[in-house]
Amino acid sequence: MKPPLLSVKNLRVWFPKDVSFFGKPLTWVKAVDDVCFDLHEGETLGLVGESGSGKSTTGLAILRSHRPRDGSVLFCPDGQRVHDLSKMEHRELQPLRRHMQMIFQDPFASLNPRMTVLQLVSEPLKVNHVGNAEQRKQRVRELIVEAGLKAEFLNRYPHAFSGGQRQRIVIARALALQPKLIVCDEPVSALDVSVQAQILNLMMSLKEKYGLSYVFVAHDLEVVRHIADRVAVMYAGRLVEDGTKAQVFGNPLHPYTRALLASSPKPNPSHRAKRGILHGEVPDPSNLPSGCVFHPRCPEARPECSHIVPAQTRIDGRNVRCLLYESGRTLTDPAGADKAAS
Amino acid sequence: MNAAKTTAVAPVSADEAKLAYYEASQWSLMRRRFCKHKVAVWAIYILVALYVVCMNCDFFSAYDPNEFHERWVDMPPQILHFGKVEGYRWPRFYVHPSIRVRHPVTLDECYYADTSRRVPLEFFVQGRPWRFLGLIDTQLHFFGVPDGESCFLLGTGRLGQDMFSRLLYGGRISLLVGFTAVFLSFFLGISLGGISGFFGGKVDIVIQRVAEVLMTIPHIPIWLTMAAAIPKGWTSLQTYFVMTLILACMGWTGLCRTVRGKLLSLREEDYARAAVLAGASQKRVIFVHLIPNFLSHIIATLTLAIPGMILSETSLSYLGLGLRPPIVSWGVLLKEAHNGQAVLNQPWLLVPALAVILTVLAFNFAGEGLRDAADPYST
Amino acid sequence: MQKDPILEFDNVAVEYQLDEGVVRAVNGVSYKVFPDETLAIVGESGCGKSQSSYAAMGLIQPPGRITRGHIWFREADGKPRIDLAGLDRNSKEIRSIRGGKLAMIFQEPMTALSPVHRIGRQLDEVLKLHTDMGKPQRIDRGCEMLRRVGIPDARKRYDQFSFEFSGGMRQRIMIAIALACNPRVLIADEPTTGLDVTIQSQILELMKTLQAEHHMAVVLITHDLAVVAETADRVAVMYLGRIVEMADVKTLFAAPKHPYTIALMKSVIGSPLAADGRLQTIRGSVPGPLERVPGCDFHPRCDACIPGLCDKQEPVFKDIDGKTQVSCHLFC
Amino acid sequence: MLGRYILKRALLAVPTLLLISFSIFMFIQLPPGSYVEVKIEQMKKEGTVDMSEVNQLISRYKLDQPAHVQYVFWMGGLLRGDMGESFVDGRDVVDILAERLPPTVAISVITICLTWAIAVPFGIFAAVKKNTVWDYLLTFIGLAAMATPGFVLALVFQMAAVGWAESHGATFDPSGLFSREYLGEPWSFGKVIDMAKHIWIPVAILGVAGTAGMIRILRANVIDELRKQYVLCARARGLHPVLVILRYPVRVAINPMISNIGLVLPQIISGSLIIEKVLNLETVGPKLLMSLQNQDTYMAAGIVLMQCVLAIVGILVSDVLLSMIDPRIKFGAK
Repeated sequence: MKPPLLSVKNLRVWFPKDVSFFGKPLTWVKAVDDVCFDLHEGETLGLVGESGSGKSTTGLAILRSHRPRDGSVLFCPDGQRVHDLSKMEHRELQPLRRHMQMIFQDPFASLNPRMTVLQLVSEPLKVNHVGNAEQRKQRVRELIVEAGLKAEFLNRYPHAFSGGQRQRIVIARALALQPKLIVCDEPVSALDVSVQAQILNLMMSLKEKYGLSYVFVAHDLEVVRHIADRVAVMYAGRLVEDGTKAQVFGNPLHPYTRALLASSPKPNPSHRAKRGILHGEVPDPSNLPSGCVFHPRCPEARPECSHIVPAQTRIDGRNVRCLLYESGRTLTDPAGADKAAS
Repeated sequence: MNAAKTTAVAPVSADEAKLAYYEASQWSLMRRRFCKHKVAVWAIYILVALYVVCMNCDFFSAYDPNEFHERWVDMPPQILHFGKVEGYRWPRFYVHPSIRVRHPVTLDECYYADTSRRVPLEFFVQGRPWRFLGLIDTQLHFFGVPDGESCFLLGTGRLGQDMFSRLLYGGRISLLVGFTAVFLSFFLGISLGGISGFFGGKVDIVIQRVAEVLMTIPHIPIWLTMAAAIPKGWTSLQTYFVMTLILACMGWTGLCRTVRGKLLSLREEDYARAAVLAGASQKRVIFVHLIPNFLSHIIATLTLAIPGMILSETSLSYLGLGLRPPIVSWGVLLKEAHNGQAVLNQPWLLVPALAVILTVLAFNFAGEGLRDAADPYST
Repeated sequence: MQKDPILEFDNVAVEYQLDEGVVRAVNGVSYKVFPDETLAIVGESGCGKSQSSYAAMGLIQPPGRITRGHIWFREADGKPRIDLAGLDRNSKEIRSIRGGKLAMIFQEPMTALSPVHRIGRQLDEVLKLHTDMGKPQRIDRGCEMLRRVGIPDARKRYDQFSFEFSGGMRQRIMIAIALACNPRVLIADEPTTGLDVTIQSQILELMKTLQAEHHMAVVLITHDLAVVAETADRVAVMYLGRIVEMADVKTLFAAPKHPYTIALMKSVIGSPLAADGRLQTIRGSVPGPLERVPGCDFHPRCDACIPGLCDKQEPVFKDIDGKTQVSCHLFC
Repeated sequence: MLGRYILKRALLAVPTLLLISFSIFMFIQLPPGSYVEVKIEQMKKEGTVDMSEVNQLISRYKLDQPAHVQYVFWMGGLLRGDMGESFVDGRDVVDILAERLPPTVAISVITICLTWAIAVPFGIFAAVKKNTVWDYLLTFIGLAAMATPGFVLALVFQMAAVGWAESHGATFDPSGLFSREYLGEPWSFGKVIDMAKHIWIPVAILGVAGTAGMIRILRANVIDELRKQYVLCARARGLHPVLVILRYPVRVAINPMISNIGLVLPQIISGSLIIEKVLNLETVGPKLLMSLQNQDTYMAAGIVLMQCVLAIVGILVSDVLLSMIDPRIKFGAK
């Protein structure tokens, strides 16, 4: 069987918080802790979570903008050779970079203000020595038209563009090398609603056209519901649940997923329901609760949740990390699960 | 019809203006913002003029700065006039010759201007030899007066040196000291700050601690000790070099911190990260993405640092610790003014002070203008 | 019989005189807000939704000013109404109203509280300005407000600084400060933008509860149609400084009239009008603040544009069927 | 809590001071030549070379030993409160300092107070009136004041003072801090009055540049703070506009400046050196200059060490002050 395009196993990204006089870390911020998921070719994985859940860090760690502390990131761009990105040196990563690109959240910060559209979009081509100047220019022209901009914008600088247009430039740049994987870090959250729709449409048609795979990091559940095939929900650095879109949105298992879905507002007043309010706040990643990280806020928490760290449990082709579903427990106490689902 | 024509033309030109704006690089945007600061633009003009004149002081001065004119000691400035001069058809610049007399009551020597005679200024005249750019021997000077006549536009010193020439020669040294010292400390600051900011880690810690210690120890004693360490017998060139070195050694810490801070913040910018993720080498990230983006800030910082160096040179030389005669600098000239204890009697000796103020002020205005222009968020 | 409106905008315009030209931030806005009611003002960035509320608070800073219209405010039922637009922004009259009977909460809870003053100090300030309470009473009232907005251990928290609170907690404190003097109108400017979903729902719920207790009118300014759908009673949609459509929330979402509103609804994922696959989008982009066109502001992007009318004549904002007010030539 | 913090910092300061004092001592010895050579040179000029006097000096201060031995000797004395002797004056360094410190401190403290009193209101004024004629005027005056070298100002002030005195038929010696009759006299009421008559010149000169600089810093700080949303919030609460500015942005903007007071401490001694020299004041600065030029090791090292102590104390004071006025630091947040 063909290996998945991307397979993240037990990924840990910890940042030192307090360092001793000699630079040794004393305490850690566990931004990402033990995250596992697979992404197959042509799929979009929505990585959802609230701020501080580690979703962006996960995205950046996949592309090795952060060095993982532990775990592996297996990347297989050609369907044959598998590379473990997490262990590679920068020099070794270089040839693989053309297969994976990134789209950032802030379209204002991700474009060098001193470069023209031509220079910006041709940069990946240039640093990877693709074509000569004239060929690159031709390619950039195609790319920006593809991204919905006019070809005569080539010589303009980023300050001439609105947020949506800038995001189109970023997308054109990400596409330049025809990558297999694009990690999108909240690509539409800084944009106005009507522009959001334009960018999402563009991303969806590009995906179909080029068979791209996205890791789509977002906090907006509606956006993820719209664009993703699979959804992974993160909370305080852990992946609490992942599955297909239908599974996660239609029948959420983890209490946090349920709460998240319940509290996210829908743009439809006739569905205005009694909100399920989740009390408390996201914990400080440098001082996480013991046991299950969600237990202080969990409406279904039990005494053992405060000291047992739940393991990833596989149910019907999906994963969930909750004591409710750990071996046999679902059978012995179905009432709890039922109550939660209602 | 006229009106119709203008309305038809206006949108096109507006569009062109907009297009020009869209295709304007950050540098030209910065220039546009800078040009909005009228005072800063004038400051730049003044600075350019100052540097052009002072760097070519051989050409612009009528006399050798260290030449003694026994006949004209402590003479007040000869005022420049414009008007008709006998023997010439067109009106021109002229001065009245100064005549030395003894005051009938106090018996002090004093000068008065002989208004009956007019000495015309001649331009592009032959005079004492000098070397253009240190290469071409020439005797051409900007202006001069016929032999036997005098033209001391800013008066003379205690030994009868032409103050105008000394002002220009002093300006050459003072302006250059400021420039080279800033350049040196910029070099130190940018390399150390760059290393510190880009590599981080232990190197960063060491460099930052050194900078902090240097900033903790009071500057003036170090300054003084280093200045006192200049052996008295050194040549003027050596003294000059040590002088700039001293200024640079004390000045790099601030620049180092600025560079480091800017680098650290730029390195975290998404576009730098995007370049790395696109596969760009570190060299490319530094030279294509980081340096162009902080260069404008650095230029502004440098412009603001030069006046400090000029003031330091002036003060040190004034204390007799920096440059010493026969080198002529503004500080040296001011020291002479003070030594004479003659500020009340010969106020023209204070003209170098005005030059210092003008220069520093111009640098400050230009620097502030540059800083505002470099900041894209300023309005 | 319907009650008197508390706050009434009558053809208000706000302009900024800049070197580059005049920016019409708000261009003839009219609406009324009644007690117990939540009016949501929605629009994309730059549509003037915040500026219109700043106008009511007297917070328009020079070079901006209110150039036209009236903002009627009724301090209590039966009392004569006051024109806030006619007051100087620093005058005593407007200062006695804002923060007291007319309160506002702001977009960024992280920076809306002073970093060097205790929470209690800032709570106390508003009580001192707008009530006759003595110091001990004010402290009691302040702590009570903190408890009401769901801050545990209120007496201790009263003496803490803003950086000791999370974003959600800070927004609660802002609400406590705004509601300390029982305002008649609360203007909430993007109160949940930037907050996490779970916190957002907590804050919105809290606002609803407090509104019911105080019989306040709430003007909710937001760009998020989902928040509007969940909380508002009536909705005003703004585009380029004008209200293009106003209706009660169900009518607006079920049957929007103005082409802009329709297009907006279609581009929002999950709204009743949005398609499942590709979203419909509005062509072009919002023009810059200095680039205004004659006629209807929306006509260059409008699919239903009537040449010769929409690009010449400004539409009038009027009631079309007793439920919806629209400013569009299609309904004239 | 605070006490323990200060104690910890003070203990940390000891090795720092040792290191700094050693480097200073070495540094001062760096220039070629020594006091002995200066002395011999001087005696040659006078024509009486008395080697016994020189030898006595050498043996007394171990001048023939390497510098680090001299350093240990000096440190030993320091621990007993003996800062050594000035070679030039032949008096104890402690005595000279005791004589010169009071006027030095007086000048600095008066200057600092005056600077604050003028700069704070004007800085706020310039920030609030940003981009108006008033702001431009203040900016121009400020930049011009900062562009003028202190000694030039000193010359001009002296000229003005003498000119003024002459036009009123009086004589006035603008140099120095005291009139001739009080020189070398012990402190008395008359001497203080006399000092007050002279002190305004250095205070005014020193104050000009400092005030101008501070106005500019405060203006920039206040403008930065005025943009913050909490200012708008305070306004929305119905607070009086003047109070809005004074209570919030100014309070925040002035924090770093208050904490910088500590950093001014070392300048109390050296910041005004050049001007003090020009005005020929009986303060510490000119003494330092003279001792450095004459290789008067103990005198120079004593003064510089004092400056370093003040610098370290100043930084400590700053940190403590900042933690006292800025709650964000007090409670260990960012």
